[in-house]
Amino acid sequence: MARTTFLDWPVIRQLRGADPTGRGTAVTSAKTRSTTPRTADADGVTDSICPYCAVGCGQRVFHKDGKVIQIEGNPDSPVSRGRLCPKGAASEQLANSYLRQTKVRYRRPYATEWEDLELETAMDMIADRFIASRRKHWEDEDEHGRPLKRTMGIASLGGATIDNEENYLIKKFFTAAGAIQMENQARI
Amino acid sequence: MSITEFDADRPPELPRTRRRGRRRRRRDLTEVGMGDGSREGAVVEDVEFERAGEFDSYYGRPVVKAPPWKEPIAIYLFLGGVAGGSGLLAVGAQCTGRPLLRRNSRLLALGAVGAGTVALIEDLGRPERFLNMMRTVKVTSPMSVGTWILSGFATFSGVLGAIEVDRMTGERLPLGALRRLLGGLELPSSVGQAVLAPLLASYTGALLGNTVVPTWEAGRGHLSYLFTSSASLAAGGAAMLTSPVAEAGPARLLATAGVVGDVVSMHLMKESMHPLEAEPLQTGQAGMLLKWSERLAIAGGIGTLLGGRNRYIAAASGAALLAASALTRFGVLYAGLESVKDPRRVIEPQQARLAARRAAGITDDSITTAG
Amino acid sequence: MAEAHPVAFQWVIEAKKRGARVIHVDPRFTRTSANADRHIPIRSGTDIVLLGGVIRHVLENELYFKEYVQAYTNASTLISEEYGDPEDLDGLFSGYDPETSTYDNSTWAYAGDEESLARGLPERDETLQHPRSVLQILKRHYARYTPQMVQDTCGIDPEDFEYLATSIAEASGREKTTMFAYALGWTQHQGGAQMIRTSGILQLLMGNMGRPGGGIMALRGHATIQGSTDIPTLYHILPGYLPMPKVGQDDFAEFTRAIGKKEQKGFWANADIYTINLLKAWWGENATAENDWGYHHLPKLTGAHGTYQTTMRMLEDGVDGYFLFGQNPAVGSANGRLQRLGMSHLQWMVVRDFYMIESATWWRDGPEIESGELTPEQIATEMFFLPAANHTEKAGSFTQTQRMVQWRDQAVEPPGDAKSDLEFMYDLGVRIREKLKDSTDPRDRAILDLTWDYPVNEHGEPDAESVLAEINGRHLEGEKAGQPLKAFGEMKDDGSTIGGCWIYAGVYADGINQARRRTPGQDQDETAADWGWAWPANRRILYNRASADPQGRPWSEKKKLVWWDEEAGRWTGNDVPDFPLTKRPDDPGDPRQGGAAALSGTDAFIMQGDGRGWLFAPTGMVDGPMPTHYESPESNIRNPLYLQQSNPTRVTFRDEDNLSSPGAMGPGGEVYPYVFTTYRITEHHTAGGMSRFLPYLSELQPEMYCEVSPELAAEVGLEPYGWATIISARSAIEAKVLITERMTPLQVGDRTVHQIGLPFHWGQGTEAIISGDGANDLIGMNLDANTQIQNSKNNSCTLIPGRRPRGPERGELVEAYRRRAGLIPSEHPEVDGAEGAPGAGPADTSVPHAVRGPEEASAVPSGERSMKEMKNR
Amino acid sequence: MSLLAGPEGPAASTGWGHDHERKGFFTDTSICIGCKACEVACKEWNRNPIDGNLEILGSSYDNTGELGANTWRHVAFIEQGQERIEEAKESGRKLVSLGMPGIGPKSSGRRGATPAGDLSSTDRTPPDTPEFRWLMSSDVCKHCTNAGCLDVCPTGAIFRSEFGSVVVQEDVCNGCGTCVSACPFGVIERRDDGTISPFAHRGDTVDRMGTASKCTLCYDKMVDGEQPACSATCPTQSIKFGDHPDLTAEARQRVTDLHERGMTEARLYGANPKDGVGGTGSVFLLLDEPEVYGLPPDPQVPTKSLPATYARVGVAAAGMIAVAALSFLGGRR
Repeated sequence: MARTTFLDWPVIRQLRGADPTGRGTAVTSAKTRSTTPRTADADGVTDSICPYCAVGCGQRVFHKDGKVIQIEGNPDSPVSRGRLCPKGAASEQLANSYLRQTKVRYRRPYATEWEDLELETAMDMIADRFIASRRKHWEDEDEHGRPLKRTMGIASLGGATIDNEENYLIKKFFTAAGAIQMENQARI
Repeated sequence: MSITEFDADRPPELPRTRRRGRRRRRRDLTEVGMGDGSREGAVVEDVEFERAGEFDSYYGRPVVKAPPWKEPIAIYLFLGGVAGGSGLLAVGAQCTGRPLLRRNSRLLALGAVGAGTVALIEDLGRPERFLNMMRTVKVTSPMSVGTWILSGFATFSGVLGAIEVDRMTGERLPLGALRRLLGGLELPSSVGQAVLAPLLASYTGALLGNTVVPTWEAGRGHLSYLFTSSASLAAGGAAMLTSPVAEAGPARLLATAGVVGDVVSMHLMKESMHPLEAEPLQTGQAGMLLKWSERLAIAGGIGTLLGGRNRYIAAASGAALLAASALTRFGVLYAGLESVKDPRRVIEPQQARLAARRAAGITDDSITTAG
Repeated sequence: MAEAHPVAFQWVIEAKKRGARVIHVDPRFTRTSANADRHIPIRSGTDIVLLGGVIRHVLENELYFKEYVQAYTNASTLISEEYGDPEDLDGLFSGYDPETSTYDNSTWAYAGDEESLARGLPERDETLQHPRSVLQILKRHYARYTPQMVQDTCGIDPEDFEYLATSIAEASGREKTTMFAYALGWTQHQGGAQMIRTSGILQLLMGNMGRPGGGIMALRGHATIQGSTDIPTLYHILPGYLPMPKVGQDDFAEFTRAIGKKEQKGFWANADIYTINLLKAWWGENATAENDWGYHHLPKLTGAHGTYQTTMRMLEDGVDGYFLFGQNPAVGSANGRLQRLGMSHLQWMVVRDFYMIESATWWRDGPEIESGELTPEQIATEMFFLPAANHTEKAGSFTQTQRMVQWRDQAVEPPGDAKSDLEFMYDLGVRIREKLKDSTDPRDRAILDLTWDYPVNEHGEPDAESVLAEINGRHLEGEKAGQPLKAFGEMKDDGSTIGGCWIYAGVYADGINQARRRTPGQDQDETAADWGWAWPANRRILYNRASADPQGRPWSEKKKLVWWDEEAGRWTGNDVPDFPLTKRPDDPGDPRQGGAAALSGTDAFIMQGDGRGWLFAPTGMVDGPMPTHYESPESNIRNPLYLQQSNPTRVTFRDEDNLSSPGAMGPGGEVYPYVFTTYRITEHHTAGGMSRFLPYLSELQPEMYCEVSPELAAEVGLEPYGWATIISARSAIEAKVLITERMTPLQVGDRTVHQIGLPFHWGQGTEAIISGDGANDLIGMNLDANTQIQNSKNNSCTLIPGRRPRGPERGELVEAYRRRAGLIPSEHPEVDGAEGAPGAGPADTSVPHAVRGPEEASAVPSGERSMKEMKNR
Repeated sequence: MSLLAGPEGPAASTGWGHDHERKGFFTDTSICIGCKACEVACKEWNRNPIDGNLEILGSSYDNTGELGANTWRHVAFIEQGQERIEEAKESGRKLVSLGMPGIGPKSSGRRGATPAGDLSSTDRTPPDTPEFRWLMSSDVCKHCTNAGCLDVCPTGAIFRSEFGSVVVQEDVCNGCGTCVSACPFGVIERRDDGTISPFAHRGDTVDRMGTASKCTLCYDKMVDGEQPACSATCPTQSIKFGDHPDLTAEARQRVTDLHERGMTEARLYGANPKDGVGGTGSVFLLLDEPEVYGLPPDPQVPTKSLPATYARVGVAAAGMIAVAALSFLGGRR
């Protein structure tokens, strides 16, 4: 961008140019003349799918410096043809809302507040509790001696908002662990 | 109010009015379409409507928006008028050899234009960008045109004011070689001031008139007259207040003429308006201010005519006139801001003018078309 | 549809511009109605009468698609002589056991000898005149579903009915098709599965199944709710709609034969292969023919173990730990109060979400804390909140509502501690396996023998594509060893192949992630077969053999999709044919063989044991082979058709917090005189976990509201945009009042029925940008016996002006109304259960809180069509 | 030098060549489903803060209320009964039957009133008038051919872009607010603390503070050949973006189609270059009188009467000089 000179003064441009009334070319600022979309300097665009309902609209995710900076419809999608509903259009905020939680939170029994916890510790604690609850509520057989091989001490809910692969691993592991009480929104 | 038997036992509901400034008002079904767009609850009572209660608007919400102008703008309008009028008095005084009137008027002009400019800047959303006003010259923008008038007038007033201050201090200002230059500039500045002064007083009529604010828009044809009249009486009043009666004769005449012009143009303006457009000038806070403005103007005018040669009566009358002018500006500003709140003031006059054009055989200029 | 699936609605608008007629049947006038040709307001819960009326209309006036019905449905099939219809048994089908409130469906069977039945060849009368033929039974069954009955039951005037019935009849046939789109407005009833069945019958009669522009569209509400049913995080099924084994099913062969026998027609004959491939995928080398492929590792069901049964179990301290994966039951599940109280009985709970949802904070700011009933100091539940990665922060696939699997690439790394559920589950599994590695306890074998070795990246994130590859399956032996399966037809029963979900076989064909295909729609025909991948076999319309006539020719040029190409000797068309590719239309089928070979050239419904679309369902539904109308348990209207008021198989739970109004069956019903129905709105998503934390969405619908008609508002004295308190037998909530003509009072007999609309997106808490009372707190845990899904759409309440009381008085208000309705005796309000309260629904006294009713459903939840398991007795 | 845009179009008369066809919106409210995706997509792209109190506003499903500093797309919701619908059909029919072909005036006086010499077709009660309807309409800046805001802007902050749109340069505007009062549609507004919800981006700084703000037709997307966020996201393409001549042609065809189907309530808003703002860049297909949607029935750009207004300024100034001169002449005696 050249340094601003007297000739850039819009009044002069009004007098010299094709816009004597000062309502167009004469009054643009340098910033305006160099306007680019804010996605222009994105590090990349990733194809994605809207996470809300089951229509499965195509999304394009623009990201920069490891952060999502814009999400818009993918015109290539034969399902949605680039269009999004208000929720889909708000997906960027879903990722970047100021209320987004990024730290593990832990609440001890009978405590009145949350406290911080290392993810590593939390995972270990959960694994311990999983094993203990599984044992405690294990049912080898029913009252007629028929095999049950299950635990009723652990339950889960959710799956409709996460991925097929994630559901698969949950189903696989929970079933192997005998934790049959797993459910998702399809039942609700 | 909806009440349950448990209402008494629960804490009062905390209003969630954390939003500062503009507040949206909830309306209920009975209000919907009533068109009472006021947020403070001003009621339009004396206007009859064919189908009251079924007036078409979007939930009574305003169609147009009021500019974000607050009191400083009224102060600016007032001071600009005082400055313009004083500038004219100063020129006249210079030509007719009234040194005190000249000096006081020049200083008044400078002071008023300076303070007015401060008020104007104060009202900007981004005051630090005030100088952007000088980026362009736009004839389509009364604000732009006015800015150039204002800056020109302020420059001349500055020169003349400096000369007067220098004279008052017995040429003791450390001006050096500039003093000669200043002296040489006195005549051209005086001429410039004479040319720009009335424009400074009257362009504000276009500033307000060249809007879609219903009451101002409807007053387009009269606001300049009203404002020059108001400026005249204010400047006359200011001179009567500050200058000896002996030299203030022209000021008294100017003030008297201003009072007549003010009262007449205000009435003509109201009469030319659709009743809905005139109404904000007559009711509510603005109506009250304008009523007092008229009273003070007439009182000041009578005082000027009858007792203008008495120093005390002159001063009192001058003060009354200044107050009247200020009230006029506040009143007109408030009336305009009020007038946007009720969408009827926009829609009804527009419907009427559309119908009138159609009746006159002009049928091709509607924004709504069948194809 | 415009409300909850706006982007899908673009196709409706498009169709409308081309001349399609759009009719919207809904208790409320919604954004969908605003863009429909006509909105028909209906009394919630009476859809079977409306659709039954249309069925009667098309049968009586011979408007059904005769050739289609003749060839592709079981209209000609004769039913057992023992079958008794509700028309003769006053609302009950034959086989009802009042002791258990269940049906023995043996009397609903096809007529014929056992051998022929097993091979899908029941007795038939091709003239359709036999009194025991399905068509004649259907005719008799719906004979009383007249326009007058529709008016007296649904509150729909005959002119509207005529318009609807005529529109459907005129827009069906060779040249045209009619489509039904539904969502939870059908599912969430006690009897909801049968509502969807009714539309299935109608669509079969009109020849609208398997054809372009036809069908029944389940508009599902979560990104992969379809996928989470296919690859289920559900208690009752295994991947690919294979059932979970039940107690006593200890013989592997018997288990798979119960799903599908080798000699039966159609593709369920290979159920054993699908099961072996699944088990082999899970237990790898440890799954062998000798140990029945690890079958005995599988836990066994003893009844329904749905989310509501689990809630009741929590309340009895029978559950220690609870995982939430992106779900907010404190707001989103029925009877929110019991949900939260259930959580307070847990030992520990893991919440995985983006935001501090109400299910994570109920212990500090939930309604029970507000009321003073509970304090954090009393609650022992240990809470873990683990931040989750969102859809841009992980790669994976969603299966959308039309069974299309679409892959998402990862855009960025998740922030802070946020992790994908894939990494969470994998990591948890690794840790548990590590902790158990020295265990000799046989019960730990199933965990330790599991294949659990997915490649991870430098962040510890498992490779989602490797999981997808396992789901797809691969060859283990032979020259193709290591290669992904191309189709489920490649699956073997000898352990030489694996496949985690047989219907997904092919999604990773040729080692290519088919779900990631993104050929732009504009570069393809309207089938867009090269975008994503639809199960099964990338087929976009199921049963599309029916888009051609019995001879294999398209029904019409306009509606052609799949047809027989005589020259090539194969089926071809614009979609992947849903039929054995080279089976001629005139192939009689070989009944001596099972499976695909047994199908005749016109057996278009290839998953059914008789190859036909089922007008009459001899199995699969626990509450009757044909839909019949029952009133909702809380309804204040007597069933106009039968003495039997409500669905006799309905499931409920006995709890003082799960009481029901007796409705028309007791004097107390009038205490709750209005109907309320819950729904979504465009601006929010389910329980609000993904919308109430976003400023842009919160602003658009900031407050909980109820929608009432001007008439009801006048009756109750409500002020526009003021407050109202809605009281059901379960709870009381407050909402802003939207008085609108979009709600229509309906005249049903001599009664005016007022319906109240309640969006269910709000919940009480302090973390979200907007909060409000939750509509689900008003709803009881009363379930459909087929699906174990709760009735959210038709419940009773009363309505008073003003806000609800705070503190303990909220509960007292609810109690006061319960007492008035006789749900609890006035002398001791703390009575356990609703003893003697009429209409509270059947309850099993022997097992407190246990579900009463049949074993869990075989039908797929949410009314999924078609992939039913076959249970030929 | 004309105060208003000439016939060659607004872009040409502001110094741009003819490189770009004038761009605009055609908002067909007959297929709007009121989903508000346009509002969200607009705010998301432009990073506009929310401006509500997070309270139900009391206008059906509309809780953003109106266009303003932060809401550049606004969806109106109007619930109407049968009588009202018939009146709308009637007033739409009159638009066809009265006035010049294609472009006619709206009906006279109060709606429902039968003007003298009613030329409307004989069938006055169409058989298919529904009992109720729910109108939805996404409003936006009109990008007028003769734009009041642009004309009165003293700083040159508002300019006519090469696409014919009217755009505020945030870096130039000093927030004088004059434009706000010159918009006949009540679109532009100054973004102040008072217009922003306290629930907006917590901790974030808000752009455009203290300056006038409104729809830019996504100028920053258009320079890259992309379409605005709202039209891109609109599920049913109720909002269409494109070349202005094409859009108006399409709009006219759509009205004709709807009239043929008996929807005589359909009419265009802003498609007439002879109207008070010279036609708008954003053309709307409405199903009732404009005021029902909160639109002015006869907007006029103030600039149109500015010469007359200036004349008044001159006369008043001259008069003031004259009076002052006379005062001094009189004061001499």
